[in-house]
Amino acid sequence: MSIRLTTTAAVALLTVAAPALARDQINIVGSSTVFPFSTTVAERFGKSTNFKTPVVESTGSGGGLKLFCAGVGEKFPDITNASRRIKSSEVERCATNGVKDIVEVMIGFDGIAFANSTQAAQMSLSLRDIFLALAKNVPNGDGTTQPNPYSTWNQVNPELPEVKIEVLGPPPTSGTRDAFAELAMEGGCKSFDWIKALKKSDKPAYKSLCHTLREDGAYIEAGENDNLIVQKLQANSAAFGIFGYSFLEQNSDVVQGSTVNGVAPEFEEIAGGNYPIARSLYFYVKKAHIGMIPGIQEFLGEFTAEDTWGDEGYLADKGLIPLSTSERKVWADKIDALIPLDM
Amino acid sequence: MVDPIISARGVDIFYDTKQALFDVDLDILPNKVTALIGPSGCGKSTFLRAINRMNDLIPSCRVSGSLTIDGQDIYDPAVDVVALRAQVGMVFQKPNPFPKSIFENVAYGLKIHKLSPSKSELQDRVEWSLQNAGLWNEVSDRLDQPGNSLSGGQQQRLCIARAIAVQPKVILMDEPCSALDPIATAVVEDLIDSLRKEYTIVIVTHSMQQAARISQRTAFFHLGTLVEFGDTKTIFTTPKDERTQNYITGRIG
Amino acid sequence: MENTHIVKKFDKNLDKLKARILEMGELVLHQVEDATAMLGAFDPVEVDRILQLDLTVNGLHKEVHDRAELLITRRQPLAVDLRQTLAPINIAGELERIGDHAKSTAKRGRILCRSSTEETVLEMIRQMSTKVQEMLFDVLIAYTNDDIELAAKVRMQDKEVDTLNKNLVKSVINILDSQASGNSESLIQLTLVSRNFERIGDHACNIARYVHQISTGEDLKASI
Amino acid sequence: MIDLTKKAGFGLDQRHRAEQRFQWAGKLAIATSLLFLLVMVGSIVTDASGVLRQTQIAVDLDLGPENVNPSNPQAASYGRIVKSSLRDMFPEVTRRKDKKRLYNLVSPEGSFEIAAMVTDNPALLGSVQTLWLTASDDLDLFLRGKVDISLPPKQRRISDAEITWIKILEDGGQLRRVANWGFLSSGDSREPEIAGILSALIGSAFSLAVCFALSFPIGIGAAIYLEEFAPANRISDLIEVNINNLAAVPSIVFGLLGLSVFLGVMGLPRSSPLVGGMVLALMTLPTIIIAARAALRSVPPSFKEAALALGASPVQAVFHHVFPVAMPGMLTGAIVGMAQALGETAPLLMIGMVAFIVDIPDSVLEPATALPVQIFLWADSPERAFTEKTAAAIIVLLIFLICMNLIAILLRRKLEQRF
Repeated sequence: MSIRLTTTAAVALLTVAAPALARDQINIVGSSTVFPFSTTVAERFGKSTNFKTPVVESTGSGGGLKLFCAGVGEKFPDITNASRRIKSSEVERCATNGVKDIVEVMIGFDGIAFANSTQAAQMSLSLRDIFLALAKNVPNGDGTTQPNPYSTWNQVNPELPEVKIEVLGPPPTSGTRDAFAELAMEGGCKSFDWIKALKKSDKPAYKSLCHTLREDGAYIEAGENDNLIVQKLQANSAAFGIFGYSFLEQNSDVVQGSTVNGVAPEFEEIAGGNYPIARSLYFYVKKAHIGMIPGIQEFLGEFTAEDTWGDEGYLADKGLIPLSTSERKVWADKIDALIPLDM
Repeated sequence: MVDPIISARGVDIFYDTKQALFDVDLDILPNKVTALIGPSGCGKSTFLRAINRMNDLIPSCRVSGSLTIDGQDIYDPAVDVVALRAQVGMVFQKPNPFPKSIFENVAYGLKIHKLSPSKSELQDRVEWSLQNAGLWNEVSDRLDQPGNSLSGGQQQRLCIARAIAVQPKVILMDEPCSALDPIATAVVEDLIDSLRKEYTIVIVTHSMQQAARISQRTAFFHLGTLVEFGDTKTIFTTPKDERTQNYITGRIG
Repeated sequence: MENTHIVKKFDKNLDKLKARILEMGELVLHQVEDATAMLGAFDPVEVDRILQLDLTVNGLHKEVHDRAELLITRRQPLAVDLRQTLAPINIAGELERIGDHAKSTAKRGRILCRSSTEETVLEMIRQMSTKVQEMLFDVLIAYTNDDIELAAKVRMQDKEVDTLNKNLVKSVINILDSQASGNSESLIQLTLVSRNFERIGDHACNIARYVHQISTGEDLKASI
Repeated sequence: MIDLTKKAGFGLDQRHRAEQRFQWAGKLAIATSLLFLLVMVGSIVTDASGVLRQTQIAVDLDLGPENVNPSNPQAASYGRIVKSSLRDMFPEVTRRKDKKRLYNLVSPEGSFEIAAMVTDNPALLGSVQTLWLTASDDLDLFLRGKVDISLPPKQRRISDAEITWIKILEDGGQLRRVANWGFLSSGDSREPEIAGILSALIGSAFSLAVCFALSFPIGIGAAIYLEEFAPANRISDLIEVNINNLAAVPSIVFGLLGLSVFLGVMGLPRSSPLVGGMVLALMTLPTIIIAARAALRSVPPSFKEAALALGASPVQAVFHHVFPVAMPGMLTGAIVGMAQALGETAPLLMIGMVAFIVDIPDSVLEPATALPVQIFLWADSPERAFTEKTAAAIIVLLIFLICMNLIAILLRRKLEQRF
């Protein structure tokens, strides 16, 4: 009896599935860093208009672009978020799959905080300090490198306290990790002149020297969950953590950001472009889907409204560092006109 | 002379390459109880199961020679094994009522063979079967109780009732009393004797006394061969073969 | 049977049963022999002993019966075992009857002593006694060894005993016809004694039949 | 005489001690695991307790015609009305930055709540109304004492000014705590104070329904065929080995399969519980097959034999006698598999169910997320108030699981036959 019932149910389900319904809500994929902002806009958009709330997936920047570039049609996402700019290789791949006109939207900045527990003293670091503390190989003074010998911060820089180097950060799959390597590590790395010179002569060697984090336990991969890193910092006041600005802002009672090159990870400083470990956030729209999936243009409008991404907009509340007024104007105009990306 | 109902001629049975039964010739007479005796592994159960083709369940089992019931070769490809088993019932060593009510147990065979089209007919038939199995008086007031709520002897009689409900010609019994106490055994033996009027019964037993008590004909199997077959009285008083003699008197031969 | 039972106790039980029969047979054989001796030379003490012996024989008879009964209960013997169990009951019965005849013969010795005895008739009696003793002895041997040929021989000898008995009766009639009898009582007693021995022969013959039946399962009661 | 009280001699002392030791070790083991469970559940429940109630704030709103057009109340900017009301309540706040903090007392949801109330009850229009609006997560956390005011203002989410406003509101009776039904009746949100579990719950329910509808009949069918009918040969062995291996395949692999086959080839809608259920069904199938086969094997062969001997066909014998007896065991296996499926996120990631989805799905074709995904997403959100949402979602998941098991137990009871 029961078996007959379930079989009928299964058959019924499958027959219903066959003529797939036309998609009537926007499908967004991409970066987990942009996810909190994208979802906030999506929610507001869904509530304040008659369109359905867009579905936002957190797939990571690379994963998002891969899905995005897979083709044109209901099966494929309309928008992908990215915590870095699209690569030319990705644009090419998009093109081979028929995804030709892509509208680029830069929505703001994200600062990466290098923070520790409020129980400990706030640190003042330079990018070079960060590089020396965390690189796998460090220069040994005569133009060659040696495996990282430092175990305490004062060995890196005598002005720093005698505290064991212990840094919790995201794993290699994370966009935050990529940005950190590129902005902080490489920034400190190229402060050595001979290394800077290496960039021209041997780019792979330069990259591997600057981007490789040490694997001897001083850098601890703490998973993708930034809340977890915050919790671990609370438990271990000697440790430092690497995570996005929004988490620092939300947890300012328990963790504090170190100043980097003398600049604190604060809203104004990041927005002003002074904080060195900050990156731009983007999303990309498939022009071909505008008109095919209802509400994309309206969604873009909601996103680029001053109430949303402005200095006083609600995304700022969520931890997004806005673009400058003039930049917003430039981008908003581009988006209004749906000017495709041209690389 | 009465014609035999089951007739085996040159029956060989193999499990893979191992031969379990060698060239068995045996005639089973209607309305008689035929006992198959012999030490374990002698082939008597194999032979019994060959009669309703329960051996088919063992993929490696192969039967050759001729085994006929009412003149039809039961291993003829045209024979439907379901029809065969409807004609040749079987009762097993351990009472194995279905986990259903007493009524359902007896009615099952009738239902699958669609022998009792109406409900009242079905009820009559179930009652008749239980009557004939000598169980009616004990269970008539609790037909809806599970079959396994009965005692061991009652369960075995229920299994017999289940078998006779479809009115087979032959009932095969594979050590039907080995799990029963002497009283239950006596009741079942009495039942077997009374069933003889209507059915032909072939019974495998390890109890010489039981074979002597209830059977009219006895076949003694040893190491896969039929050693001796004849009137039960003769087999148990003056067996001709020394192997039979040694077996039934409990000697090392 | 060179094949022994799986249950060794069963063999022992059967052996004991057999031993009791042989013991009984031996006693009965002695009874017959001694009773025959009483016919010529009566000894009241000896007669009493013979009569006493009969009680022992009866006791053994009962024991054989009990043992067989127990054996059936315990072992539920089949085929040859069953016959080996049942035959002793019958054989013991036969032996017991033989004992009775011996007893009767011994008693008659008392009367025969009181009058003169016809020596020729007495001699015939002695011949008969020797014959039945021989038969009894043989049949016990045949029983011991399951020897059906010896048993058959015993059955054949029964005719000789019958012939002796007939001859004796004829002789007695002749004596009684030819003379005015002074010892007719003794003659009649002798005839009766002769009759006893004829019966003993029959019993021995019966035992021989049982010996045959044990081994073959064949009942010879209807035939010879 | 036999001394029955004698202890020495048989090594009795030692044996009794060994037994005692083992019993204590066993009790200790149970106590330890219970303690862990208690701590885990306890901490989750403590964390989740905040979700039971939410804070509301009373705001006097001018719903007059100059603010709201009575013929089209939906077009009005209720956000602005709320802001102006708040400014009226605290006229001393003038600095732009402070104003923003002031506006932050009310949840962004507030304006949508007014719109909904007005639609429900147009009589509210035309005058000043005092309405209870959901307060922001920061306010809620503060009221519940989750903000450490001893810290310097820079290190906390609530400034001194805000604390003053809250105190004034509290003294004026303009704050209240009410039962938070919204958690169970609404979908996800980026605002922790209004985020709910319903869309995930329904998503999970849909997915599991699809999963069960597919995997149970297929799994049971496969198990019955393999166990009762399939010839014993090399192919059967190969299939058996493969099924056992499949049970150990990481679930993400099934997600990838779903991505390429269900989404790619069959073109089923992304993020839908239908595809989610299908992927979970793939994942659950081996478990169900293995459990079902074990259940079938445990049925005494005598039932089948008896039926066959009565002239039942093999299929009749299996379906009338073996299958009903094995059914409870099969169900247990299915429930174990479903419980596993309920907790899966990895395969759902590949087919787009790890997503921010607000709308509550009406069918298995609409985008939906699932309970573990919701837990994962909330746990990964920066806002502090999501911590307790996460805990509450875990409890909902546990309750869901308990319900599933309960259903299984009831079904078992119903189906179980004594034999």
